[in-house]
Amino acid sequence: MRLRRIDGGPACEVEILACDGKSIRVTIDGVEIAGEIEPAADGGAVLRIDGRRTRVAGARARHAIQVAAGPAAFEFVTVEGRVGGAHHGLAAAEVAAPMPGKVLRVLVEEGAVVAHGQGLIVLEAMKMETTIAAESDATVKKIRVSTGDAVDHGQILIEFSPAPANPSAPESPAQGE
Amino acid sequence: MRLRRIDGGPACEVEILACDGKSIRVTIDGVEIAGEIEPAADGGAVLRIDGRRTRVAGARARHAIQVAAGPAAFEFVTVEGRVGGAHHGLAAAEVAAPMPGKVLRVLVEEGAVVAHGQGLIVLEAMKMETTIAAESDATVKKIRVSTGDAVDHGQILIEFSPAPANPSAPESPAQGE
Amino acid sequence: MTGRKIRKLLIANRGEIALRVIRTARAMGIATVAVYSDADRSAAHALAADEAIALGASEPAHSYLNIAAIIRAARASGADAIHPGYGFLSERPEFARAVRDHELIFVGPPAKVMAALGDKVAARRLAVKAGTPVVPGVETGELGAARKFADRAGYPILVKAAAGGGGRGMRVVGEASALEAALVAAAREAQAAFGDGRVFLEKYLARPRHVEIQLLGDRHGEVVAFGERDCSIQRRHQKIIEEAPAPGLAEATRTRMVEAALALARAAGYQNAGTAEFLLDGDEFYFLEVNARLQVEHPVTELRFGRDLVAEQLRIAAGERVGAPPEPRGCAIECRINAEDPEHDFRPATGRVASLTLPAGPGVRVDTHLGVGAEVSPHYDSLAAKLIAYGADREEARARMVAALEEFSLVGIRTTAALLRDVIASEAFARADLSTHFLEEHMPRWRPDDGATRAALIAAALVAEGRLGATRGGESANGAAGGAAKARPSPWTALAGFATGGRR
Amino acid sequence: MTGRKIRKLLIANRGEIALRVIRTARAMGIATVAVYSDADRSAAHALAADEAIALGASEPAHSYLNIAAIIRAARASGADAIHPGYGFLSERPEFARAVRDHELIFVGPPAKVMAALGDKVAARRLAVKAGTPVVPGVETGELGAARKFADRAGYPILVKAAAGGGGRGMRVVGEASALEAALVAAAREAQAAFGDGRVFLEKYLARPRHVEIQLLGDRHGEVVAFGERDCSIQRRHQKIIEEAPAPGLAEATRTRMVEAALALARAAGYQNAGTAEFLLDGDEFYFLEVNARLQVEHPVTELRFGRDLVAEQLRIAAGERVGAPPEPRGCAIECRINAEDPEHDFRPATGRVASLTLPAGPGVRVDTHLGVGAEVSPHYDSLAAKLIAYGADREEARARMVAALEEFSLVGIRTTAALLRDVIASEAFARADLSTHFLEEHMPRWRPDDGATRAALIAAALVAEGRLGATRGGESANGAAGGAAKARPSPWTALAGFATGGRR
Repeated sequence: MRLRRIDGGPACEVEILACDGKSIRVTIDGVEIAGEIEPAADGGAVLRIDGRRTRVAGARARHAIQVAAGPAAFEFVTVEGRVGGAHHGLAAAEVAAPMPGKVLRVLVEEGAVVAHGQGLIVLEAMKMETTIAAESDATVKKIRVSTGDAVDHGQILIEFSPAPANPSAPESPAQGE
Repeated sequence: MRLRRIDGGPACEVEILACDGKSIRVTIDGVEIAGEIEPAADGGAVLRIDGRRTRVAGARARHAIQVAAGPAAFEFVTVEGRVGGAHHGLAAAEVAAPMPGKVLRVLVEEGAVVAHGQGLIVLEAMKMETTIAAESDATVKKIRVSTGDAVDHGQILIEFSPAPANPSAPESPAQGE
Repeated sequence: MTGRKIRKLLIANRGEIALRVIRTARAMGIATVAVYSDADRSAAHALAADEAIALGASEPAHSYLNIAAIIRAARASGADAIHPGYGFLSERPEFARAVRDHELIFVGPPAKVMAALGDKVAARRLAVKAGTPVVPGVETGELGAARKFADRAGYPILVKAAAGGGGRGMRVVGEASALEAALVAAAREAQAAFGDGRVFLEKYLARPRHVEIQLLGDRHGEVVAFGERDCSIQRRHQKIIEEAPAPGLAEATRTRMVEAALALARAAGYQNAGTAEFLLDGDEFYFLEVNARLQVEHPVTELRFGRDLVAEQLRIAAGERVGAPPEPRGCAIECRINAEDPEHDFRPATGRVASLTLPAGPGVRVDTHLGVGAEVSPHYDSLAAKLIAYGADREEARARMVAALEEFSLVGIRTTAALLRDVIASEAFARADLSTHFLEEHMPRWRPDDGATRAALIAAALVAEGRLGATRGGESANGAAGGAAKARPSPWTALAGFATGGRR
Repeated sequence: MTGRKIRKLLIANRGEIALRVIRTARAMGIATVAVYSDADRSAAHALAADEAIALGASEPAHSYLNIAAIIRAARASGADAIHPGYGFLSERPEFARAVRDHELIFVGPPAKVMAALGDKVAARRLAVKAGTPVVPGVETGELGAARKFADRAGYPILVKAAAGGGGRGMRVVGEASALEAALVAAAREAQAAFGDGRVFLEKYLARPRHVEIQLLGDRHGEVVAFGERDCSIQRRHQKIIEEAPAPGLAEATRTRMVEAALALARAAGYQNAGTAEFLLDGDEFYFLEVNARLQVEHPVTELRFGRDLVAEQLRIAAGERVGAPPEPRGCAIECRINAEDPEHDFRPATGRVASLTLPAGPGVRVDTHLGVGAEVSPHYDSLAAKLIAYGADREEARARMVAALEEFSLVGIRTTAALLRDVIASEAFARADLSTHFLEEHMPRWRPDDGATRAALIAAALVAEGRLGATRGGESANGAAGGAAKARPSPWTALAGFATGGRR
């Protein structure tokens, strides 16, 4: 499956090849990793990979998967399709809310072409305004929220389709795929 | 409902009259008790009765109800009917396993009349033999286990009916009820 | 001036500090009354106290800052004393006054002492009078005087709010051309935040350490010091790591700092627990402010001195005399695990605790109000848990803290725990290269390391497949939610039956 | 005799002590290897170590007592040292010998020292030789000699097994007519339990206290004492409450005990951590035995001295020298919470932890391997958790312990926690009226008090109605198992919707 951190960034393809309750084999972006796994009575587990022991625990929230790996906490969303730099120049096919909050303003319209870094939506969370910006050039395919909506961690706000072909973009050689 | 500690002893009639998430009213053996209750996020609660605060937590096991009241741990079984000293001289309508174990020997037969203190069943638990004895004179109505059976906490082993009328027993005035 | 035994204590606070005060009060045989906002109805502190009284809506102004409601709760419950904790009303002279006006004991200094120390300019004057060094500065925000001072002292200089706190109304000015704008902006911010636009100027120390002295004063005029703490490691002007003793501090400097703090406290007529904060620049130190309350980081002093500072506060409030402080022993470090996102400028994080593993073991103390199912809401501060590690020496305390942070696990809310682990494990921290700029210098653009990210991705995939973890609220998907003992699938079942997975 | 750094440590044990040793090793930068039986596959110690190796079936003989399997695990993992914990193989000379034969470091005394001290008669002779007082007795179970001794010393007398431990092969004989039968029975029991039927006689002390001295000896001949512990409160000859210092012990007696313990340890060539146990009768003390390992109750000494005794053990095993012990400070008390039924002769209890609340707060330490979902099986000992409370004085430690025990809550297995709470809170314990007969004297036929029983009945009724609590394994029926944060019913919902109940 494809997992992306809730705040954006590249998605990773994670596939669990085998997990028999003692050993585990996975691929992450095609690289195979083998290790041991011990489930704990409390629902967590211990992973031992390359001599490193990590206590992991996790929970499914409504829109996100929350996990802890040792003291580090992560929130992932599952994303669809094999999009990415090599495919239409799109960093991700959608943008998710990085925190619960209220939609203060929607800065774009469906069909609009947005540039990398351009503001999309302003959220109010923890009494602060946070602007969610585009991670790559893209076309706004669908806006799933409206001003005033309360949104949850990881809730999809906007779906993208690729930006229109732009001969000057460095990714252009891949665009014909 | 009627609750009895798993090891035997008298049963108590507990009725929850009202519980609105802040105050609670119950009767225990007919005596009304009022207090406060605050549920905790972890599934437990705090009871405040007569100026005494007690943290309670509980779980339902297969045959028993396990609760903690502060540091004290209890196991109850729910028992049926309004039996007791005033009714046919029966301490309880059944006998339950006080611990998980294996039935080593069944010392009585269905239909037999047993006396208070008489051995009924020998359990092996924790590598020790424990004899379960009758809490009152009674007639063995039904034996629910056989030699070799593994039994769980609170599992009913034997059901009783009242002992045959005995004119010399002090409870005899109540027997005509 | 005569003592009065405290029989029932109301704690006008929430979170870990309310719980911590309740524990000490209980061990002293003092009945406890918690107060709570709507959001905290089933919070740990409300459940822990002998009684719990609702204050009002979740916003602090309606609950934990609502003086009238708190006084009402104290009177309704028959409490005879109020502990303010830290934050909220703990340094509001009007609260201390209201408590005493209702003939209740306030566990803290007298209102007028608090008022005198709360104004930074007044406190600075008091320090000068008591012979305590202060950062070179000028007590005005008037442009002419400010420019004259800044030209003489040299840039950068610091503009600070007289009524300030928490970094608000504070500006670093790098060059003369930026001074006027900074004075205006700081004054505006201070006016908005504190209703008091007065600002003043100080020389900006480039790479100072933050070192503070723990004080205890009784109602009979005696003040003693319980050593120092180094609280240099901060984010957004707020401490995140504290330790005692301050590593590498010359004994002579320590002695001078303690003497300066005591002189100041005596001059102020200080009572109860308080802290004199200093900036340390090489061997020179400068008075910063007095915090007229218990500090968040008081446990490091408790572990080092083997004393319960809340118990000391309660005894002092009841009129007892402070004794000579015991000999300190060993070293203690505290890490504040905040519900914040360390990858995004420490922005506050909220959520509900789905699973929680707290560290334990020799020398490890955890002060937290969180448990499975608890919620961190946007209404209150972001402190989630304090880990405190004691060791016979700094290196043992440090190693125990690394191990403790590695045992800490929280699902449901982002925290700073992994960043703190990396700070404590760093070579810079090990050699005590401390300054208030530690994070910028040593942990710029912190991210979890690749091994953790890899483990997290695997865990997330297992969660997505329903093979690992709790759904929100602590229910296990890992076989742990089954029926009775015998029938219950072992924790193995879920994973064991899962030979191949992924994209089918 | 030269030192060898320990890089990887195998812990040949389970439960809280394995976890505790792993924590210290980790803080010292030592890699850890756990071993586990089938029953302990997902036990806390197996999960906590860097590596975990299966030993065999759940019965101790196939796993934690399986010397060959443990040595194999050490060699397979590349461990260079083995810590035996307490119990299991910790005092088996053949294990210490096997470890050293495989050129691994054994964290404990040399096999021959262990063998000399393991035989109670030999240890008694050694004590006499070292000038340590022993209980008047005779080193034989031969009837004639025994009768002669008993007539002279006066009844009651005590018959003990030479190879004894844990109260087995022990008989109190009240009168001459019962002597012969007791000798025969004790010998038979000792033969069955230890394969060694030798018994001996001692005068029975009517109301002794149990006081012991913590020793640390290095490989260079130096032995030091870390003070004493009072472990008088016992059930079935096994300690359940321990404290340091021993209350009311005259300074001169303490000094004489420490000197006697040191003389004995030096005479035995003792190395690593060990404990000399004494009976104290008024101001007179008598040698009982040496335990050639870490004791269960070592944390009270750690809190009082601010030192990590496992770290000391590991340093000594690596060839380092013991230093002078630091000055002790304050008081510490330990309660062993056992999975036992205190209403039925402390018979062992088993089960799975459905919910668990551990105490915390200043001065409170909890050493436990249990968490939600963990199972207590019949295969191993009944220790569920150790609570240790530190205080500036005994009264503070005692009050903190009462508060800590009241915070402890475990659903799923019966424990002794409520009994321990009542002991610590008792007036007899408060005035330190300690003897090995404390429970019979002060807590005969203990039952939970009526208030607890009433609360338990109410809770049970709420559980029966599905209104409270977790089903086995931690899933909450109280609303906590809902979906995501916003949709999740508040903990209120379940109770709030429940206006009238009872028998419908």
